[in-house]
Amino acid sequence: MKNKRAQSLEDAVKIVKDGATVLIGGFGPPGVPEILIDGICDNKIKNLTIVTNNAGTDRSGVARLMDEGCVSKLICTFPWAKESFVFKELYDAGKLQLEIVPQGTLAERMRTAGAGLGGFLTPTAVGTDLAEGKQIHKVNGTDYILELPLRGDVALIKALKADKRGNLIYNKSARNFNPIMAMAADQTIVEVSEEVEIDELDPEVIITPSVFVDSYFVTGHYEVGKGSKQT
Amino acid sequence: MKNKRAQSLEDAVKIVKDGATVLIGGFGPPGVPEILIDGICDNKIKNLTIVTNNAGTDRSGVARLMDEGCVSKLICTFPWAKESFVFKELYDAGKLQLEIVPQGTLAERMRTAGAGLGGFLTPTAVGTDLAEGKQIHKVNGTDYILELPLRGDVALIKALKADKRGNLIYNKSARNFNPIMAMAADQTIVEVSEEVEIDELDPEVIITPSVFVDSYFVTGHYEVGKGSKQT
Amino acid sequence: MTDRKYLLTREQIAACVAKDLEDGWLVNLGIGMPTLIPSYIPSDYDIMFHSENGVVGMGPPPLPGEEELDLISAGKGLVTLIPGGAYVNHIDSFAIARGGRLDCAVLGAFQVAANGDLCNWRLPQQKSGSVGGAMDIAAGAKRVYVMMTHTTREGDSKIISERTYPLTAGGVVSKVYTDMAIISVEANELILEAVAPGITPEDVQSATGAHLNIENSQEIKLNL
Amino acid sequence: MTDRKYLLTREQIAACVAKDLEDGWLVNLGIGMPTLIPSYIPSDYDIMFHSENGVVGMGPPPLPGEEELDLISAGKGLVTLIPGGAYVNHIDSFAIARGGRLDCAVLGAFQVAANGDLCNWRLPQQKSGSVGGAMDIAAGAKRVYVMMTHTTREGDSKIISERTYPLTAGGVVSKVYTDMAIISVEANELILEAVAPGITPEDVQSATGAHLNIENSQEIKLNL
Repeated sequence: MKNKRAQSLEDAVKIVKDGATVLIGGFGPPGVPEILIDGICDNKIKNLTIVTNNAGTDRSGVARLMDEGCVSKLICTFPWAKESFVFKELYDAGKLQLEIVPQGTLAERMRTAGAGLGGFLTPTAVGTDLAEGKQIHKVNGTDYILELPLRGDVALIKALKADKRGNLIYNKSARNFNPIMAMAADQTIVEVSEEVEIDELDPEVIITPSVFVDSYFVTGHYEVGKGSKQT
Repeated sequence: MKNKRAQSLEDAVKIVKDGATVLIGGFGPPGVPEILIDGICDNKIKNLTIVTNNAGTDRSGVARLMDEGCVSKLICTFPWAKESFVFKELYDAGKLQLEIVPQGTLAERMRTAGAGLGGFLTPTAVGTDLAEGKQIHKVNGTDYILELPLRGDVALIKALKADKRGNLIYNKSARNFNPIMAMAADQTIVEVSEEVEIDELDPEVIITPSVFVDSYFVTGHYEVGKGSKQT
Repeated sequence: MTDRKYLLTREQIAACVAKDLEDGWLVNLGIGMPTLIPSYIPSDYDIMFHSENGVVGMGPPPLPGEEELDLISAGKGLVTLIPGGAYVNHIDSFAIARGGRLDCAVLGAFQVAANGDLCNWRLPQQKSGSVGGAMDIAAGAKRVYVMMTHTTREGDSKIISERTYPLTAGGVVSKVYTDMAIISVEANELILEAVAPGITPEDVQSATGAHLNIENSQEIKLNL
Repeated sequence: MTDRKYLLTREQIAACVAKDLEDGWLVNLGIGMPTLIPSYIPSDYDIMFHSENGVVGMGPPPLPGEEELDLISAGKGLVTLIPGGAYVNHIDSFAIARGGRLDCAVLGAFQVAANGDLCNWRLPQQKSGSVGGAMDIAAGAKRVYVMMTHTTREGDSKIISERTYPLTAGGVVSKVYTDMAIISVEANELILEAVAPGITPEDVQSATGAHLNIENSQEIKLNL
């Protein structure tokens, strides 16, 4: 059996190269693979296109990645939040490209890529600025936007546990985009707190089957993003 | 809290009316809600369009439904199997319309309906007889077929357990189409062997959340389809 | 401008919305003002709250000592899960939102037009906005209720004949709850359903940038 | 027609395919002949089998007394789950199949054309066919290997210049394993890789309805 466990953080993130499109899990702090992100920062990777829901919290996680100059473009749903001040500084200074995608459409575009489909028709955003330049198709008298697949070179995701084959389970609302992104990239790297034996995860409760996981890095402890609030 | 538990089999299936489009879970015998189907047979419902993977096994389940003259059209993926002799008799006698859909496309068409989308582009069946009459769209130089949503008036599905809110878990490969069909119909009726208290299913392992379940009928025992083979 | 002392508080508006949510509904609450609603739901009602980040059956904030940092709302505050709730991934969460499973979504807004157009994701002077799940939820919910102040801080009406702000979803709003009134959006007109105590239907009309049918308006009954 | 005593058995063909499956692959096996393959995989290899009905990590048939009626293969026989296997729904199962996660699919066929066209779901004289997951799997797998007899019972070649049967997926087959030979489908030609013992490359060419490049063909080494 292939050993998917990365021997070091450096080892885990070394396939992330300059210019890559990187899907990063999380919604707010839960589910953001902050340790993997730190590894990329340490490698001084440049010119990444990052696909993730938020634009970072405080100066950690995705915010750190931008702060250290690793990111040239951000594809996200909700960039303007108080805690995303690093993004705001860079965007206002013209140092970051931004593409806003509705949240359901963002998730569906990645799933479409993962499922080998060519696109989908959605009622979301019809008639809005976010439909500009997109094809409209009428089905049974209703207008839909044709949305195209969004694939990553790499997905960085966070899970609660991995078994030694690479099957994953998640924790509460930290699940969010992670299982979808796992399907939608050429290489999926997972940050997990714990590795368990191959029989310890019930096959009925596995959320991400091992076939979507290329490697995982075991942190030894589960930590929610440093930006988590208690309110 | 709404009580979704049907008080009788008759009560469970009474919303299935003549002429309805009915999604029926299962792949081979596992996951076929045979008891709900028996209830529909007993009600002498006519003219149903049935969407299900197989064309019935022996004379039970979907085969019984056809045998009793309840079905006018079958949408499925794999009708020609030895055990589907009831279907063959009726089809050869011109008593049944048939629409063949590739299996991944069938699943995806139902999910598309459940997800409120208008269609999807698939590479499956491009250039084949099953693409006849369908629109072709080119995306990045590749041809895809535009497939449209497939929605049921009713979904009849089978699960292992329901909690009192209607959350579901399944058993092994009896999961198959059931969670997808649960999302894709105006009314979803579930056949379950056991009802458990509202706290007994871990929220991390629920496969179908209660919001997709309209009612469930508790059989008191879990039985795989009568057509199951031991080989 | 109307005397501010007669305007409803945010809590009073929330209570008005809560009164119109029906037992058994699945409801999505937008960030901001709508998050006040759960406190005003009758305790014998079973209303489930959906949070776009994959929480089906979102409960109130945790008690001290019971915080779970991985369980948050769309607004990123810590929450709980009710008994019988479930976690889903983003695809299934938006299948719920887009697929017509939400009986109601209560959202904030910058503008609502007489035809039900909703504008709540970007101000015209901004280079960009934060759409989040608003466009999906607004397009997919069975009913979209809006909860907002009746006018901007500058006194401009947020309810107008035709929208001037960037669109979130077209023709989706069916009811608007403001600090002055409750207004239904019908196919051909805006109906003034009820007005805050101390405010007249004419006051509401004059603070509104679209024609209102004020014939049958009631006074809002406040219990708080 | 070739002397039948030199034709490979179904088991021998299965052993030939098994030899070409690589350690670590995720493989989908079609119903019929391909289900013989797992017995010939080296025991120290980790090859996972995917079954379209939502089984990731399908294992061999159960031991007597350990049958689970709810755990079946695509061919509807009872199977088991290997340690570290998982159950998924039909959407995720076909995301695996269509999304390029299958390193290889081994399918039966009625015809394979020189350009890699696969025909395996319906005979031309039939009013209808049983497609199952074949079109999705054939369109999505990284490699499609075909396992079949070289000719029909009537002696017609199943490998031909241009298909005459209804198409399953266009240009997808990369390798064909028959009871006479192993043939690779390259961009511009069919390459005869190996022939069964006792059969000559010329025998294979004469039983084949398309031109073969027979220059470098080997003899198949059989261990059984």
